[in-house]
Amino acid sequence: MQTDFAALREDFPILRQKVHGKDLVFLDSAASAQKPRAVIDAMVHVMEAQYANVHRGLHYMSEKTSDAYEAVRDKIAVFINAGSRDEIVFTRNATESINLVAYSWGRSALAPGDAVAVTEMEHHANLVPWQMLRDAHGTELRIIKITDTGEIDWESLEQVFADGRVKLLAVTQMSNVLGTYTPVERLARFAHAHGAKILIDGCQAVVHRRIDMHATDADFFVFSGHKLYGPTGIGVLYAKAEILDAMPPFMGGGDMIASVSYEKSTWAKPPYRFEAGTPAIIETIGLGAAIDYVTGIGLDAIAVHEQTLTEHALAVLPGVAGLRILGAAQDRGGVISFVMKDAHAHDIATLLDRQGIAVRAGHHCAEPLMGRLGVTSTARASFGLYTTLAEIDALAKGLERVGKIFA
Amino acid sequence: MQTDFAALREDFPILRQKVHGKDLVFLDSAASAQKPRAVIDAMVHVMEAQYANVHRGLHYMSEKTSDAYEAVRDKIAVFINAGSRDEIVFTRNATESINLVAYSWGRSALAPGDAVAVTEMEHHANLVPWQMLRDAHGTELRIIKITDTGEIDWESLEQVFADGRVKLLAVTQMSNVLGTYTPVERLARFAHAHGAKILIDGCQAVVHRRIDMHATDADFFVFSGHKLYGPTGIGVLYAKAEILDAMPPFMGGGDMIASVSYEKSTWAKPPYRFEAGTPAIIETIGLGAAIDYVTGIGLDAIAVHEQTLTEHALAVLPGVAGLRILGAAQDRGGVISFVMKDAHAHDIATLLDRQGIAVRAGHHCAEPLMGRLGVTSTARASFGLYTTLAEIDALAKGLERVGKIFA
Amino acid sequence: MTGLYQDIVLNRTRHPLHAGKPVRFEAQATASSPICGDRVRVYLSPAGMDVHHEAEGCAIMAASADLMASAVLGKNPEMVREISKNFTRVVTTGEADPSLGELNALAGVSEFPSRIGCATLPWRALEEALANV
Amino acid sequence: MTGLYQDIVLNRTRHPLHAGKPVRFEAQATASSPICGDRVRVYLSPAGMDVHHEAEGCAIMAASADLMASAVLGKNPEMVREISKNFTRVVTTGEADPSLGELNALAGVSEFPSRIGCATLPWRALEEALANV
Ligand SMILES: Cc1ncc(COP(=O)(O)O)c(C=O)c1O
Ligand SMILES: Cc1ncc(COP(=O)(O)O)c(C=O)c1O
Repeated sequence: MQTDFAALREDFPILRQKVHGKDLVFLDSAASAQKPRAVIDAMVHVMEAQYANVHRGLHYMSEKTSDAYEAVRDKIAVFINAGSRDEIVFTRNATESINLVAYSWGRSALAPGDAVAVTEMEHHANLVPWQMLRDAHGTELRIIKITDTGEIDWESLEQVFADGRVKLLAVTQMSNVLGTYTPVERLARFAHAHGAKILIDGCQAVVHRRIDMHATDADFFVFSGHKLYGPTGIGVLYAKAEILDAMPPFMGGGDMIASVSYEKSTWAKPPYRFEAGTPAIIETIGLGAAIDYVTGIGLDAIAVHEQTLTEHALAVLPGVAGLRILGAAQDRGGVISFVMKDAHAHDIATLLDRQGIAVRAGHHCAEPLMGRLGVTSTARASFGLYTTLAEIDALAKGLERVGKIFA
Repeated sequence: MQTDFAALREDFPILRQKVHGKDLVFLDSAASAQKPRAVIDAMVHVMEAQYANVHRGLHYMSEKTSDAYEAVRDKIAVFINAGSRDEIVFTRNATESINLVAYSWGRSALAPGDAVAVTEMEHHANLVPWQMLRDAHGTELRIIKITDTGEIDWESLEQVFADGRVKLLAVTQMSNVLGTYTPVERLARFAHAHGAKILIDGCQAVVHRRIDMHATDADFFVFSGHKLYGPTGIGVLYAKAEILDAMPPFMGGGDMIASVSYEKSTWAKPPYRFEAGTPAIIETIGLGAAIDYVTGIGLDAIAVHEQTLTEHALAVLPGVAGLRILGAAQDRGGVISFVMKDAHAHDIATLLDRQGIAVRAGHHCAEPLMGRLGVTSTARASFGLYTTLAEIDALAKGLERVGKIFA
Repeated sequence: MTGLYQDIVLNRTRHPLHAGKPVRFEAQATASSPICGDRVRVYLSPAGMDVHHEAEGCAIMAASADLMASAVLGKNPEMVREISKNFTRVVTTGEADPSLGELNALAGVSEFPSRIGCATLPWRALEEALANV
Repeated sequence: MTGLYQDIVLNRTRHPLHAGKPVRFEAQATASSPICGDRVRVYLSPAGMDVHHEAEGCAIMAASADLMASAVLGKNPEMVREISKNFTRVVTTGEADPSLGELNALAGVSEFPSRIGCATLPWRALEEALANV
């Protein structure tokens, strides 16, 4: 059975909005995705019918809310094929997930002189925490080069690991600038063979592909709810049980303790050890609805649909005079950065916006990558499950107009 | 004009729910408050009509969403009478706000040997982070005693500060167990006179009283959105501008940087320096709606209403055979903990729940305080603006029944 | 309401038959619930499976500790583990198990998911005590 | 659309009159926007208020830099600050100011709040250069 993706647009109320009197063509899903009715309804239901603080309540509302909240942990464990629900830690976003690892694992499992390796195409979220760790803790930060096509330079990878001091490979599964997918299974095998752990930034990949912790053998995996059609304010850290068990807490407070006395407090078991204070209850339940929604459609169907979109975009956009697409990875998904000969990225974005077309312009939180690509900023179109071929044609047409203005 | 608080109940859809076939009597607002229609609608509006990631977008949806998000910062600055919007940092919850201070300010402004002082009636959120700071950074943790009435023991306070080594007084403005209000203006003057800064845990107080940073002269003030009738997943840290300016970042990632290169990154100005990654956009806007809601009613009117409730509860509850209320502070608000002669707190909570009455039972994330009070747990009834005198009578009646079962 | 707080439960809470620290015992163990602060210590003389307890906590936990001590009296360790397993099933499913006798008085706990841990806490302590023998 | 990208703006972007580093200058300053990466350096000879610029960024910013250099030519520092203030008002309110001449070509920026910073960036650099004299 073929999924009717055009019909799914009806699930997203915002797509009916007009912008500057034009139909909204939303091509900024890589920054954050729009929300389907099912997610909105789930959050409303919590607030209207079943809400109280979780975990410690002995009354009906608290029990039911705790059940709904904890059920999402199971759901995520299944969604990414984790070994156990206890490997799922709730955070605010992927950024916090990585910082949690850098603070807790980084400062306890790494010694000064150990190295963390990242690639040239990381989001600041997967770079700055390791810089801060370096500056505070004396670890080294090493950079793995990418090729001109925007793929990992395997030779550079081997050099970076050659002296055996790299203890963590922190790498994106899909670049938010170039759309490149990285071969995470192979990278995990490589890291493990070299005595290192691997942290996978799954922010972009989790939206577009089936994720499998068991197959990937990831040590850490992070993503954000808001890019996966879920609410803001909720993110996920997956880590292998034996790693989490050995990690000290990140933040202190309620819910993460076993016992508290002035002299000494003891910590709850993972995942609770890492969840201090009142969690994002409503948002977690909303994320659960988002996961039900995408698994209902099927990640494989979504991947096929988006592959069609991406191929179409890669076919038509180069036809726009003066336009150059950045990166040319073999395995790439629906995130396309480009520059134009005479038009700066900001001018492109502003002019497209007046036609109802939303794209992003700037360094996309990847400044060092901009340097590597020899640009200061790019325009970026990115696709979601609700994106249509017609919208990509509208983008191409809009860009023609931009070209004419600056010709 | 008298506010009709009974009519305001209509604003809270959940209050129409039945629990075990009984009308819901929700007396657990100190753990987390229920949400008015205005908050639910504001969040739905974002998701249905005006959503995109904030700050970096040059397109319509992003600009409008950024405007709505940033407008809440102004709103909060006015709400707590801060000096400037730049003193308002968004976090997940009060717990994260305190951890942010402990990590960033604690590890940079405090030296090993400096001391942090807390009281015997702090929530774990305002105790454990300072323990973790002690254990990691070599600061000392000192405990200020409370009196048998549940008020700060001023003699103990003076002793704790006597040697001049206390550099931070971290104190609740309202106990979540005893309902005690602490004299924060006086405490701030005391701390400042002794060369210390003051952090005020405003989690409970901000819900019930008008808060004024200027009058209080607080250095740090924290609260959570979800107790203030707002969404989960959003909290606030207020800190004086000159303190924030000098603080290093807590988490690294997008949005908190000025520039990033592999060798060295530079940080954005406060408050952005402390807000790494995609923020809780929908929740922040929801919190804005909550603040509009309570200021629309008026914090002074809410305070008067809740004072009536509290006095009523303090009058009728002691009439229940075998019941003992903990604490007897002169200045106390709508949070009342009690124990019963033959019934354990958990049994009380379960038996009340069967009558539709939601109270909390346990240590309320204040284990050391339980020790001080000579109990292992208490039952706690807490009030919100939607609480009625009839609900307090229902509680008293329910407790009579509990007493009979265990008599 | 009577589903949970049956007379037999309340009686055992008020007038326990096996409470207090015995003069002689061979093993002991404590279990506590970080969530609610309940704590129970059991004292074990394996010969005759004689169990005493000190229970600090709610009625359900205290009654469960005392009913447990009655139920295991004279059994061997293997039988105790079997009873423990069956008891856990009773308090999670709510279905009485004829072989368990008075322990079935706690079947009503199944309707109160957050209280199941109260009922099973003494059994966790006993299992640890057995392991400590 | 023409509201923002008027011919005069596009012309100044493509064919600036004051671009490039002059051989002689007395002060310089750089302003950049962390949000979008735009960066402009201005070179100032205060005698005659002769300004040159190197603008790396969008059309709005580049045109604004060049229009600024034309507008301030021959003025004294006080007048420059006055023009700067008026210009900021024009790009935030969208109301043209007859005294500003060609600078009014950027009035359309007011409809694009996120681009106002692009238009004012060169002025921030110039103010700093003036302070550096
Ligand atoms: C006095 C006090 N401080 C801190 C907290 C922690 O708040 P949160 O869990 O929202 O971080 C609470 C709420 O439980 C509280 O009552
Ligand atoms: C690849 C990648 N990593 C990390 C992030 C950070 O995600 P968040 O801002 O939700 O923490 C993003 C999103 O901007 C991303 O695209």
